[in-house]
Amino acid sequence: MDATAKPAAKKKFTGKPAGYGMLVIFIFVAWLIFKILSPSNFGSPSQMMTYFNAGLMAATGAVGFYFVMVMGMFDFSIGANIMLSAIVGCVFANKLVQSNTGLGYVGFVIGCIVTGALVGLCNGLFYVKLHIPSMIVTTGLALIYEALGSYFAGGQLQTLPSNVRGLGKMPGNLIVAAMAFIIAYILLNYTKLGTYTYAIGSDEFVAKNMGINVDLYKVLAFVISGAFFGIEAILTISFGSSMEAQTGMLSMSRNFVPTMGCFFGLAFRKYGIPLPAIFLGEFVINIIFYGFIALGAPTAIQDVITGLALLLIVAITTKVRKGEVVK
Amino acid sequence: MSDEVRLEVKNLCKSFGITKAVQNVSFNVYKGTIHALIGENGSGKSTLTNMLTGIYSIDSGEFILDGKKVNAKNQVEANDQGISIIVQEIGTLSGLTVAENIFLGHEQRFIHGGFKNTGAMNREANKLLKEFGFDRIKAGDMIDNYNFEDRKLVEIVKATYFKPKVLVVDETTTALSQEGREELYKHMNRVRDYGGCVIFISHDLPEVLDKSDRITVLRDGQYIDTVNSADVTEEDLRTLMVGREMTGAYYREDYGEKISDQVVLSVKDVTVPGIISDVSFDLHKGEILGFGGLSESGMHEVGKAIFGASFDREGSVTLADGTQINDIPTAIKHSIAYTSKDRDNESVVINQSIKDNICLPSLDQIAGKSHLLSDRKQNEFANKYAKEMSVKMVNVNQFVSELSGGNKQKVVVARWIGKDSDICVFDSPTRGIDIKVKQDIYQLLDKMRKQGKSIIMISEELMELIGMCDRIMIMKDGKINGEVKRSPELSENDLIGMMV
Amino acid sequence: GSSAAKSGGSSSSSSSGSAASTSNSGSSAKSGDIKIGVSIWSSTDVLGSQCKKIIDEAAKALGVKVQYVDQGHVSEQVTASVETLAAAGCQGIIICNSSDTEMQSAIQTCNQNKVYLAQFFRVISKENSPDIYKAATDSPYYVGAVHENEVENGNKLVKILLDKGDRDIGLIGWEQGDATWLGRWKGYKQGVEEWNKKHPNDKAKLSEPQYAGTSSDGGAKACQALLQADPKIDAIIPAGGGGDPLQGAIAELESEGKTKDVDVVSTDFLPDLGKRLANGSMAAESGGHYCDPLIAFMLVYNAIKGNYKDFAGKFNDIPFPYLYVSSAKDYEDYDKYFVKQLPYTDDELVEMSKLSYDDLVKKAASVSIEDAKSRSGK
Amino acid sequence: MPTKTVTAAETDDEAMKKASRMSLMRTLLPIVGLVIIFVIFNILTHGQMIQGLALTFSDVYVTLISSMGVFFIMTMGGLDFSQGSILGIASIVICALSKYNVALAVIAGVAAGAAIGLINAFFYVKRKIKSFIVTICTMFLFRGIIKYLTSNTPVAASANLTNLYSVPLLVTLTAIVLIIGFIFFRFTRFGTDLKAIGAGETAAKFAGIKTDKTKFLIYVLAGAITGFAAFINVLKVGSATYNSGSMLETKILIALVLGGMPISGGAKVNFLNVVVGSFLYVVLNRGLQMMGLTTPTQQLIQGIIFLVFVFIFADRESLTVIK
Ligand SMILES: Nc1ncnc2c1ncn2[C@@H]1O[C@H](COP(=O)(O)OP(=O)(O)OP(=O)(O)O)[C@@H](O)[C@H]1O
Ligand SMILES: Nc1ncnc2c1ncn2[C@@H]1O[C@H](COP(=O)(O)OP(=O)(O)OP(=O)(O)O)[C@@H](O)[C@H]1O
Ligand SMILES: [Mg+2]
Ligand SMILES: [Mg+2]
Repeated sequence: MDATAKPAAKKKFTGKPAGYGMLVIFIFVAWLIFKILSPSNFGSPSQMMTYFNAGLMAATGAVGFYFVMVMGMFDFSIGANIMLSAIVGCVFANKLVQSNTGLGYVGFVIGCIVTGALVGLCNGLFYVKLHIPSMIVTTGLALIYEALGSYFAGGQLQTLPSNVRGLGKMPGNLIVAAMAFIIAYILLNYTKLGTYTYAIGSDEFVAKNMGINVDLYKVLAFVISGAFFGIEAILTISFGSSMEAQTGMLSMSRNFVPTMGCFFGLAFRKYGIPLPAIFLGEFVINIIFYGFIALGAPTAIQDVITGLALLLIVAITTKVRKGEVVK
Repeated sequence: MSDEVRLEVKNLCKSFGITKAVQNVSFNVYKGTIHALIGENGSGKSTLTNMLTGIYSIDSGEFILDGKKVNAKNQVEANDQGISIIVQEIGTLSGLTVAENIFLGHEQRFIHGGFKNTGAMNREANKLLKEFGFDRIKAGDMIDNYNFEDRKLVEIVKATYFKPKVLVVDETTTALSQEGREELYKHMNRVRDYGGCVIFISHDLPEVLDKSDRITVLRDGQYIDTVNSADVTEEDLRTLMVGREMTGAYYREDYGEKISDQVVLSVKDVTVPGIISDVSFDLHKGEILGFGGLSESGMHEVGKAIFGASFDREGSVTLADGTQINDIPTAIKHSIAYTSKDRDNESVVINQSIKDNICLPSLDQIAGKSHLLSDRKQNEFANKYAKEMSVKMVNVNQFVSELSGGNKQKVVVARWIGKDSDICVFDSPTRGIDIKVKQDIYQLLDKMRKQGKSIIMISEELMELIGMCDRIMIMKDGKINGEVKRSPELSENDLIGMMV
Repeated sequence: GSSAAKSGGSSSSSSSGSAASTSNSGSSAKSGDIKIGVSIWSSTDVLGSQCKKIIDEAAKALGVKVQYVDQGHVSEQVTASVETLAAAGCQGIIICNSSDTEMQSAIQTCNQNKVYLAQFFRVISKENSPDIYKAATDSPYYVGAVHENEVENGNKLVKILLDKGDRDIGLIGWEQGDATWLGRWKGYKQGVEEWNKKHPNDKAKLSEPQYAGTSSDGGAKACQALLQADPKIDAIIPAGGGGDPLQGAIAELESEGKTKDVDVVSTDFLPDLGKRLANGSMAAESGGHYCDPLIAFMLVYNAIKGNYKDFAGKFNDIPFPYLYVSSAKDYEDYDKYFVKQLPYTDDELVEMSKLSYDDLVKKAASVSIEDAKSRSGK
Repeated sequence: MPTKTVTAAETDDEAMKKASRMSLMRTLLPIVGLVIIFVIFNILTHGQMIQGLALTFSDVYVTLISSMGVFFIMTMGGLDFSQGSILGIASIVICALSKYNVALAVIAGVAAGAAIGLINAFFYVKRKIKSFIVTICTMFLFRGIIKYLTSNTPVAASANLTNLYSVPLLVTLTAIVLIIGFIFFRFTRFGTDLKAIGAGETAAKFAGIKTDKTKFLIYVLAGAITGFAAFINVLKVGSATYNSGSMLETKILIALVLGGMPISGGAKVNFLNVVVGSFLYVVLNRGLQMMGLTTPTQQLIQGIIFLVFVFIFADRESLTVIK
């Protein structure tokens, strides 16, 4: 290795203030542009709240997925997981809601989270035991989860009973998202799991030599990620009220929004605020999205915006280091 | 130095497939000693210590520490049993804070009810850093904010804060600057002073003689002897290691030959911001020009700058015919060769075959007019130069990752001989290589010189510079601080004066 | 599973899976060798599995093998599905394509492999794709198209809203460029234009469509976006997409407390539609189209048997009516005769297969709740 | 870096021979797998697959061609998830221009693909963002543009173009592209350079390979190749809709991995990966569809077979760390 790797620590405007500063500027600039262009139907405080809410679902999944991404792994079964978890949760809710109203929520929430975690466990175990790259193993498993979802749903629209939909709107969704965020935050910063996550992401070999049970923590990361996608499933089906089984890899279209949220987290990791950046990043994208809607732009623009905004923000926050090998 | 045995190595064996890396090795390490472990490359030193620290499993035999059998499965368990290690490579993990690195695997004491008390951990780490005299390193900072040397200091803290009974230092010094080494020695002595022992692995025999109390010599995985440092000379050690007297010339033997007036390469006002500034010199035909200095003096960057591999380089590198060298392809096209100090990352494509590695810069030439390559043409080419360098291999399709360090170096040299380079920049050509292969390389350099090739040799080993070079430039703080001519009277001290 | 389906019992979740295996192995003496392929966007979503159920039932009744390929309306997969089915030895194929141009390749494949082809839910547009229309007309294997008049459907739905006094209508489509959606959209626009011409002082307005995909959260988000951009919206049309977008849109309106202020019409049926029509969260719905592939199936079946002939030089365009439901009472009947049970019994299906071409067309045109009710009464 | 004895090299002789036998096995195994799977499906479908060979393999052209571009990218250790969107955009361009002139349309399609490749290359090479992130973003971005362009109606190709359709033409075009690709990869320095970059980029640079330039060009090239695949796609399909090409990237990834391609690229890739993988993918997919199973069952089996195949075929030994 080269001893001339990096010059000694230098102090500059870095760390949390810089990160938050940058995000607040993104939010403000996005808001300002559309407020000027479309003052009448954009950007009031209550509307801003709506925009923020719109990003909550994906952000919630993304904070869990962050553990997997930091370790350098990937997951193509996100969409299938959300779909399957939502369907199972919904089936539970429908079964239990008849007997007792309170149990509807319990069955629903537990159904979603446990299914999500089980899917994660499955991902993790297959990945670790078969020694196949995670990207590949989860693609194969996504096909299987889709099939399972389809068997479960049996060609019927899985509709959440109307008295179990409180988590789809304010303040229910905010509470769920906040709890998810806090749990992820604690796991990342206040348990050894967080340290090990970064350790494994940094160098698996060294981590192993340090006595970290790398396989165990990788599986754990998948379980956590899966459970958080279970939470995303709760928010998603509560918001939309129903879920349909998709096959033919169609569920993969749900993969990308949480993945992109995670990219935000990775980009702002160096400022020490990966998890808040996921939420605020999704917020920025939604501001821009609703801004265009307010201007009367076609919805097709949504994907364009998401892709472009993310690409630019990642480009802005990535420092080009000469000679660095990027794959 | 006491007579109390701290660590007993008993009948230790370890094989990798058919390679018997360690065969029935037994010796004792005494309380309060620095115990050096020496031997040629591949003699089994690292394998032995890796078994001690749980990185490798033990085939048979045992380590007995203070009467108790050591059975660690990883470094953390080893730590718990009183053993720690500082390795040559980076042993800290980026993305973690300094404190997290120090306590990696030992977080438990800061965890209450499942929650990690980061504040307490940082305070504890800061306290340790202060005790060790590394105040400028802050526990809460990301380790990434620190350079290689500082990260090594963090490793010293990590490995010794809990007062281990046995500390292993495996070839760490070659990667450190003089100051870094001094720090390390200080803490090795500290371990000795509180009654622990240090197993010290190094290829630098003067260093071994100077720092250690006792020395165990391994050869081909077998135990040869254990001696007291006070009783032996460097020559004795060398003989023990190689198992025979070294014959033939080691360095080149001529003195007083006149350097040609013909300048083949002229370096003018080369500056690489933050690393070197205003370096100017001429390279003559048929000369070996040495560059010496401390690791961080910028001398390694000089090689890169000539090869067109530096970023943000200013100034000019010009060939005799006026060609400017600004990038690697141009350098190669104009017959400049370069071997990096960072062999595995920059010199060889480690996960590729010997054939590809040798052929890479010469592909156009091998393809010829048709621009088509064939396995036959490439095999012929690779075989020719691999044989010329007597690379030890099964065939040229073997992956370089499976070669020993010395053979990797031979592959790199074979590549450039194949390219018939006239100007060769060798950065640390003998780094981590044992005496036998070193001798081969010195003979080769001498031969090339005689053929009229010009060589720049960058090295941290002053003896080889003195032994091989027509002229030596000493670098300090990114500048050329002095120049000496070849002479039999030249001593290391003459050069060290200019370095520090 | 098969007995449940036969007896018209509840659409239990396992029936779709096992019905297929039954139909594959089911062998009737007279037509055991007939194999009909179904190229469908999805045989597992709500509308798709309804279609599958009725086709499986007909196949069982007639002793025909059916084989499904799901193509997700991805153009290249649509054309590939026809090839797969032809390669698998189907003598006839019914297809729900996503754009006219895919039919060019489909017709070509079928001509080359002598496989009969009928469209369902879709028809090649004579105006927009004259070449393809001609290819279909010329083809001796292109049997025809059974389809709803989407433009008319759109027009009707928008009229219902305008008559209820709604003037600011938000549109939710499912995917850009989908043929069915484009047809309905055209109808909505037509309806509004006609109205505006007649009532220059009381003009109505149609929003730019928001696209929801086929998920309920997509529907909710699209609805939210419409409400955000124009809070004065008084009606919303989730145009389709299998029911989920509609579900989502309604859920969003409920959570915004706008159920009373915003009328909703759509072309997908919801399980709790009756309740919704009663409480006003839905204004009207059109549907029942899942029987449409049955007619296409019958066409192809008869073509294979040689009962219907001479397709070259002809374009059989078979319109299929939508069922409209705009009151709780309407829905009750619909639920009874189209949801709880299939509208045709096995015997009726066998009978249907024996109809002449013209009678089949008439049969198709006559699908209605009343019809099913009266037959069921017998 | 563990450093070891010189003498040990000689004793490693046998082990090396065994290793090279193993690597030959690795190359041949997918081919054997392909043959076995093909035979099995022919038995299960009562020979229908082989009877309708042209139909069975009608899907393979686009997969083969576009996989080749991604194969180059993956050889140098990159990834590309924007292939589906490239196919979509290029298909739209080709359809739209086919009214005027077929040759122009094809050239423009290839150029459109190359242009997207260029954008990928810019952010990846010049801005040093992971290829994975860049291409997921551009996939999204261009899918949006495709949807926008097809909002009102799918873009149909003119008869000029679709009339050209014939199986021999597709076979010929695909074969030409593949043979050119193969020759360049196997018999010029192009292939060696790519493998070297994949195996160790820094070292490749120090051996005189213009790594950045090569990486840049390969992304553009892969875009252009998929642009050409779009021509084949349009020939077959006749139009471009909002979801033309969607999931192509996943298909390609699955195909290449089935073909035994190590996902991190490097020295052990083999051009055969492209061919065997694409055929395996198509046979598997079509075979299951032809067996007439229900969709979920089909998919369940597909998932399991896929995992089993990868487990057997994937070269995991060269991967020290599997991510
Ligand atoms: N992981 C391994 N797999 C196979 N063989 C190994 C492995 N590690 C070491 N060896 C073999 O064991 C022998 C001893 O190697 P070891 O690394 O212990 O030598 P060393 O004395 O530390 O050498 P150096 O001075 O170069 O560090 C070598 O010949 C090498 O071939
Ligand atoms: N990980 C490994 N797996 C298999 N064989 C290995 C491994 N590491 C080393 N070897 C074998 O061990 C032998 C010695 O390797 P090693 O690195 O110890 O040599 P070395 O003594 O350092 O060489 P040199 O003296 O030239 O520097 C090599 O021939 C190599 O084939
Ligand atoms: Mg060693
Ligand atoms: Mg060595």
